[in-house]
Amino acid sequence: MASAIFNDPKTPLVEIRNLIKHFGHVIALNGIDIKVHAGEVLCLLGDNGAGKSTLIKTLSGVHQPTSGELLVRGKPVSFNSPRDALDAGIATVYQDLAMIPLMSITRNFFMGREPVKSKLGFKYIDIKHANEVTHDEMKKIGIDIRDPEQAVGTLSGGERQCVAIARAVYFGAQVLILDEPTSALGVAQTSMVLKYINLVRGKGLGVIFITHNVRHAYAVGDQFTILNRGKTLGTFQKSEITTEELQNLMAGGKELQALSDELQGTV
Amino acid sequence: MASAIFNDPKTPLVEIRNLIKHFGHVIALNGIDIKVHAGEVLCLLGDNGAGKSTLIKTLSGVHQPTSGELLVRGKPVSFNSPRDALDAGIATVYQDLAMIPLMSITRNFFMGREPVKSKLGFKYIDIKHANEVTHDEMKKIGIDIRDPEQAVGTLSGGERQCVAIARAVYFGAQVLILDEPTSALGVAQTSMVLKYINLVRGKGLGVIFITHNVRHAYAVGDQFTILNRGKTLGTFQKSEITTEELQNLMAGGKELQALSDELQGTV
Amino acid sequence: TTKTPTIIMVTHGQASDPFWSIVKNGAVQAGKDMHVKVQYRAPETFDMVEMSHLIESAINQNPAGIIVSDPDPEALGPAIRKAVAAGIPVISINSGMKAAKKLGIRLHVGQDPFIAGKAVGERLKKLGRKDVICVNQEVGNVSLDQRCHGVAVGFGKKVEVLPTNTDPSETESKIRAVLSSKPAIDTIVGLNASLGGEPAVAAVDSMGLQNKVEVVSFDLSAGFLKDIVQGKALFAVDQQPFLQGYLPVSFLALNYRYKTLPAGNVLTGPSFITKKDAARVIQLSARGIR
Amino acid sequence: MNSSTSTKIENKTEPNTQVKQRPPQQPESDERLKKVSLMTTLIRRPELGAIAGLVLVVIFFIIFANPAMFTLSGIMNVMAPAAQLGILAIGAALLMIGGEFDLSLGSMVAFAGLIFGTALVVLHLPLSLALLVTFACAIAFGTLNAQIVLRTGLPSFIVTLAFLFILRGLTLVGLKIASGGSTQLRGIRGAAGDSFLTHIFSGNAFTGLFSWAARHGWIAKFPNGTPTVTGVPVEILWFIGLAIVATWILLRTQFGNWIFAAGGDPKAARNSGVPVNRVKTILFITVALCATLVAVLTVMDVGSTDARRGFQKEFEAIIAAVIGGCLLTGGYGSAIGAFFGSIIFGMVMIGLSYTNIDQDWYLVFLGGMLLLAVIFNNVVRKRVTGER
Amino acid sequence: MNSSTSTKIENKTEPNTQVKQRPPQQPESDERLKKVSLMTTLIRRPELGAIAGLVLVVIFFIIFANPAMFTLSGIMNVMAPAAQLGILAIGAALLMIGGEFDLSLGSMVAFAGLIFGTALVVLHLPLSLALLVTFACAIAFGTLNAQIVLRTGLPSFIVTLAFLFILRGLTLVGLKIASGGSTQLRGIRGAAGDSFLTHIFSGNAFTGLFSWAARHGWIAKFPNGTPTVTGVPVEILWFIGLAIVATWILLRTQFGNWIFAAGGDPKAARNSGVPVNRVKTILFITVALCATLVAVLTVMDVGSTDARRGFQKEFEAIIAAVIGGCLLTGGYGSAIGAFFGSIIFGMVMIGLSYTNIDQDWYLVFLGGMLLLAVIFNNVVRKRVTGER
Ligand SMILES: Nc1ncnc2c1ncn2[C@@H]1O[C@H](COP(=O)(O)OP(=O)(O)OP(=O)(O)O)[C@@H](O)[C@H]1O
Ligand SMILES: Nc1ncnc2c1ncn2[C@@H]1O[C@H](COP(=O)(O)OP(=O)(O)OP(=O)(O)O)[C@@H](O)[C@H]1O
Ligand SMILES: [Mg+2]
Ligand SMILES: [Mg+2]
Repeated sequence: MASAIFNDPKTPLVEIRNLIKHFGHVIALNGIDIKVHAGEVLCLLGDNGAGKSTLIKTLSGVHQPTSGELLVRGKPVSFNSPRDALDAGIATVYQDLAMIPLMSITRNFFMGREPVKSKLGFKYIDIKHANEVTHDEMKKIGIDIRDPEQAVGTLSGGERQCVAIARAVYFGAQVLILDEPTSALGVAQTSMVLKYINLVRGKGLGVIFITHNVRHAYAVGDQFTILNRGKTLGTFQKSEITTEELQNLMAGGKELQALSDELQGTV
Repeated sequence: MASAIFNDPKTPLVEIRNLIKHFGHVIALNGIDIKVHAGEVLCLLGDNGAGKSTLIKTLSGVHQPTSGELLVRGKPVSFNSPRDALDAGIATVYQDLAMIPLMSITRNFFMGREPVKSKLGFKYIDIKHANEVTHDEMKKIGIDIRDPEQAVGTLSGGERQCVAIARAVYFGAQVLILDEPTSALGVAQTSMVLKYINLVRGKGLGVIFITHNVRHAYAVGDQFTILNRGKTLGTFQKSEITTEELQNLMAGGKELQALSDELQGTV
Repeated sequence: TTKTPTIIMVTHGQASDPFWSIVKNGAVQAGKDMHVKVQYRAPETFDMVEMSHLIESAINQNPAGIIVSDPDPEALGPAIRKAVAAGIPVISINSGMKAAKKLGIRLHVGQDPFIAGKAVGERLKKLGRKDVICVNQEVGNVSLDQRCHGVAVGFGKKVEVLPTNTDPSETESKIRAVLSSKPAIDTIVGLNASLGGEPAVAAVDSMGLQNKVEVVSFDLSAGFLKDIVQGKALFAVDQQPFLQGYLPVSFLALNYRYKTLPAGNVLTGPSFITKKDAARVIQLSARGIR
Repeated sequence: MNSSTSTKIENKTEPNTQVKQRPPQQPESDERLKKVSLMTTLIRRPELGAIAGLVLVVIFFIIFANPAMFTLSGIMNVMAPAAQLGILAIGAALLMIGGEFDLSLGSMVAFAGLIFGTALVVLHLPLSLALLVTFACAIAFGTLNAQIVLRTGLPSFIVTLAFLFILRGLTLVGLKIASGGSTQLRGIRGAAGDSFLTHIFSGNAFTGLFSWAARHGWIAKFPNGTPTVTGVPVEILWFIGLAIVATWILLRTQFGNWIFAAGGDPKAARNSGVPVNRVKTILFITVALCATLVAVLTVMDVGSTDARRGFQKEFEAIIAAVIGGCLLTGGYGSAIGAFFGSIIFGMVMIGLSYTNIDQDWYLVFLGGMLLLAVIFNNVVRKRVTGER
Repeated sequence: MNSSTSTKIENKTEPNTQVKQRPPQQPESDERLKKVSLMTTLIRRPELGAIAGLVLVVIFFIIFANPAMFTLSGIMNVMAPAAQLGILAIGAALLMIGGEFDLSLGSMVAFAGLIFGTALVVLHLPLSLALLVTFACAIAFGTLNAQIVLRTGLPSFIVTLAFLFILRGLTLVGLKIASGGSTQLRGIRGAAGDSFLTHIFSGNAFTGLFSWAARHGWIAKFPNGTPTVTGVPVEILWFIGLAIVATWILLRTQFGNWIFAAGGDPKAARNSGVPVNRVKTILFITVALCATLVAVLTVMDVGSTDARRGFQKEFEAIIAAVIGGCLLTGGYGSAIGAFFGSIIFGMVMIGLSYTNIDQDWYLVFLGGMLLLAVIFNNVVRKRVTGER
């Protein structure tokens, strides 16, 4: 499991400076700055298409920035592949999950980081151990899978998301990035994930947590950065802001409030 | 747009009796009964992997039931393809979206129901009209797309979900099925969707709404059916139950409550 | 014995190849005439490895005789030796005459493609042709390559090989292309009458070069013979494939019954079919006999 | 970092005007888009990418080939085989976009040739009836292919591969029966007679125009006054016509949308109500019809058919479609791309014969040029679109 | 409908025991699973599906073929070509699972044959050095293939297709140079000499065992006393060995997992930290090495090489892999499936010569048997697994 390295708490674990990202003629990010310190949960909030996934994909080496700086523990870095980011201690749960439907749960779980055993000089995967770990980790997050050798493609949406989360968590590094991890989750699984975020924060890791649910964000977040159409609308400390203000800050927050009243429910 | 047919309000628009569905040796549904009347919103709640998606996929002709009965307006039917269900007036937003990444937004929007114009006996798609409709419908749901001819694959997760919802809504029939439509949506888009559900209910359509968010469910639902490991735990009228009870009924609901208190937030 | 003996023929030419289909027709006809069962086997492309497997499978069935074409004596040698060792009489046809004796083959029927090519080259030289191209529809098929090689040797000058395929219109286009970019060319040699010769005639015709460029071809086809009759083509080289099929089967049948075999090789070609005798064979050619 | 708050911004459709770098010039513009020229938009179309490859190949031949290649007769000479390949390639491209392969199409050319020839020469049917029988066979066979693929759920690659062998074999057997022992069936042109239909499927079009032009000395002619090119071979017209129709269907019709959908993700398409099976069946039939058309065109052209017609054309057709930008995985591509892909392939195939390069190098040259053309096409497209 | 409430049920891991139909027999069992027999579990493995096809083909030949086919020498006769194809098919299967094609592998057989032959016959290198040079060439070429595919982002189908032509062409040119004008290079067996290495790459293994068995009259022998089968051809041992190693790698090693990942979804694999490019490069090299191995085996066996060696073997290899259950789209398949696929294909290919069926029907027969074998395999698998 993750072993947190404690460095100067004033240097952010990860810092992004004036990040710009274009896709062809589409401007997805237009000058973004964020900082994540050790033991801190940064919540990224924002409308659909605001650029949250693009931002964290740039941070985890999937996309290369068009311009801007990326600093890990104060040192400028440039990631050419997700492998580089993983090696720098950044583990990510992608919104589109990075799962291979035809492969088994276990094989997906350990993809890229297979537990290798060696006998007579031959290295091979310790399948039994891997299956056990997978089953246990899934159970921890609240999913009792039938068979770890089952193809991921046959899992339900939420079960699949749990595999992705359990995987990132199991291999958790110094910075954990979660892109809408709770969106497809049931109530039980959601509470597990939030609990876990709280736990790793306690261990001194940095967490970037993307969600549309202000309540989830407020429950675990220390800071809140709001993205809108590729730009930051500002970063707020938890002490500076209430759930209601946060809700209002997000586009449509007021409408939802109004609707909630109108429908006599609490949305 | 949808023209609701008003039939005897006592006959359910859609009824499922003792539905069983196996995948090979996996038992996904093990005897399910539900009813949806005109002008009613049925919320399907339940844990990850409970069988919600399987249930509605059987209802919309994607899967054939292993055994059990399906009645539309009181008449037993059997759907061999999603086309049959569409023809019977059942429109569905699937959790896995049924979108084709390489095709443009407009083409995805109108897939299977292209607006055909005829000139000199040649029938062709009215692309200009289609683009306009797509742009407008997306705007209605709160997404200002750059270019309707853009490939769906380049959209963000939430934007993609909005295309699927806008599509089902635009072609909305008598029964609208929404499988976790709000999971990837921003606050603004979520409120749009909930508003819309309220609206179609008013028009006399039946709605089946799957969600993990009890608040969303309670805001628009008339009835709540809870699924657990392929079986129904019961169906409740809105009058019979409060949000808190509903939350508790769902697996992990209590944990979430406890967590929320522990973290001094309102999850 | 009352049991009808089986004779297996293994060649390197597909059953759909115009030349080899005539060989096969001859063999089948001989089988009927001599009251023996004939099996014709060939790999679907020029493939010596598979051909040696086919010979081995023939040996396993212990036939009254095996007939092989032998374009690569080194590759097929071991399999042929095995047949000989198993006591099965072997006759080679078409190619491999030189190696026959060494391998224990009893007799060769036909003509080496190289020798046939050389004869064509010499004849073209005698006719005073200046610049020759050789249209090869299956480059890499050693026996076809040897025909071109033979033409060059007999002609005594470099003969360019034009690689084409079995599509007649494509071949025609390529020939037109060569003719228009290299005006010096005055003779086209087709390695097969229908796949090379006929398209060449069509190309020459369409370019209005009838008086300048002559076309000759190996083997016969009804269309090409007609071209010869009409003076559009000069001659065809015949090695009587029907005989290459018919004779060895009848020899082996006789050998099976009466232990008789000719003492020397049988040459079936090359003979040149020109305007004066082309008309006679058109009908036979259309039926896959000539 | 601007961590100051600005609680005013609530309406997402109102852009943050203070920080905007490019003021909107018209109400429609969006600050999230860079401006691009019309040129770029054009070149971004997948079908036009193949043009870059074609340009490269043409430039190569202009430099290295005999100028005869780019005379009128040279161009017709290159275009005729390109057109025959192209008709197949367009069919193959449609089917590939629809997510399937038909490896039996080359054998279908031979088989259709046999049916057509037999109908005319052996059964002595009139041309119109012979055509009817041949095309009916194609429809039946396309349906068979589709049914087996759809019912068994086997990959079309393997099913049609089986038919590649089966049809080729049946052609050989049939030819031997029809011709009495030969692998070639002759005399078809004679049996076809001379009618309106003959001119649709063989010969040249616009002959009047060409001889008129020759009379005026605008195009080359033989000493006897007839033009060296007497007209446009009909296959070229068929080729161009088919490319236009297929492009229109793909881009502008409902069926076209269904083709993309069926190939892009058959499950998603089915869920959206696209009759995927019907679409695929029609596409298999279309390919069989294209193969039959090529069979009729070539048989009428050379007057005979043989057992090796259309040999390996299935691969050439797929190559042409892929050069033209079709994805092997389905769901993406264009008919006009296949059009240019066929011309590239046809030109490279014939072109070497116009150069002084030793013909032994033919295959090296063919492969090298193909590789260059697709790489160039790719590089140009990436440069222009800014993809990476 | 039970719309009565039951607020007790909160813990999802506690099953609703009242309505459960099958009480759990052991703590591990799950009411959401039907019980299946070990048999079913076995047959559900993709690799074992191909066995059904093989059984069908064997039954066919037992009925229709000369019994000589199933004697020891008949079986060796069938297995030898199957083994040569199979070595290629296993390489092709690994690459296909990894999401790429190599259409140049047939030409690579010819090219490697040329290099090997030239090294021995023209350059007079010792066998060990000639092998080294040949395999080094294969590694270099596999790397080249991979680099072009990965750097340009072009589909490997089209890149390796270009090399199909290029290598075939280079082989022709090279052979003409090496042999002085012919397209055939002879005398390789003689030049190879007789050493330890010779026996690894040619001839038969276990010859002692076989002649001992023949002496005891347990296996058939020629009149002169030598056994009709002198041993197991080495290619069969290579084939079996390779199938075992490849299966082990696929199912049990990290690299195997990466192959599936790279082919299943390269983007997802990359995002999870799998070095996709490295994996694909190694696979391209593996295929080139397999082709080279076949080249060496056949060249040592027959003693000569020519320009047509390995012609169309790339397609046969892909067919065998697909019969064995590999998906053309990558990410799924098995080496052991390719193993059985090759035997099916090899048996059908050579089997006709043991029957009385006319050679003209060969292709019809080949296609029909392939189709039957895959359909049968499919039907059996679906029946057993309950898929639909
Ligand atoms: N094709 C399939 N093959 C085997 N098992 C399947 C298949 N499809 C679904 N299942 C199983 O059936 C169960 C129900 O899946 P379903 O997708 O209906 O769950 P769900 O209630 O929609 O969950 P979620 O809220 O996570 O979307 C899951 O455990 C899943 O693993
Ligand atoms: N590859 C791409 N090509 C073109 N445009 C892209 C690409 N990827 C993303 N975009 C665009 O960039 C914008 C930002 O997308 P992104 O996925 O980062 O949004 P998001 O904030 O994660 O939204 P959501 O909450 O819906 O997931 C979107 O408008 C999207 O259309
Ligand atoms: Mg996102
Ligand atoms: Mg679901």
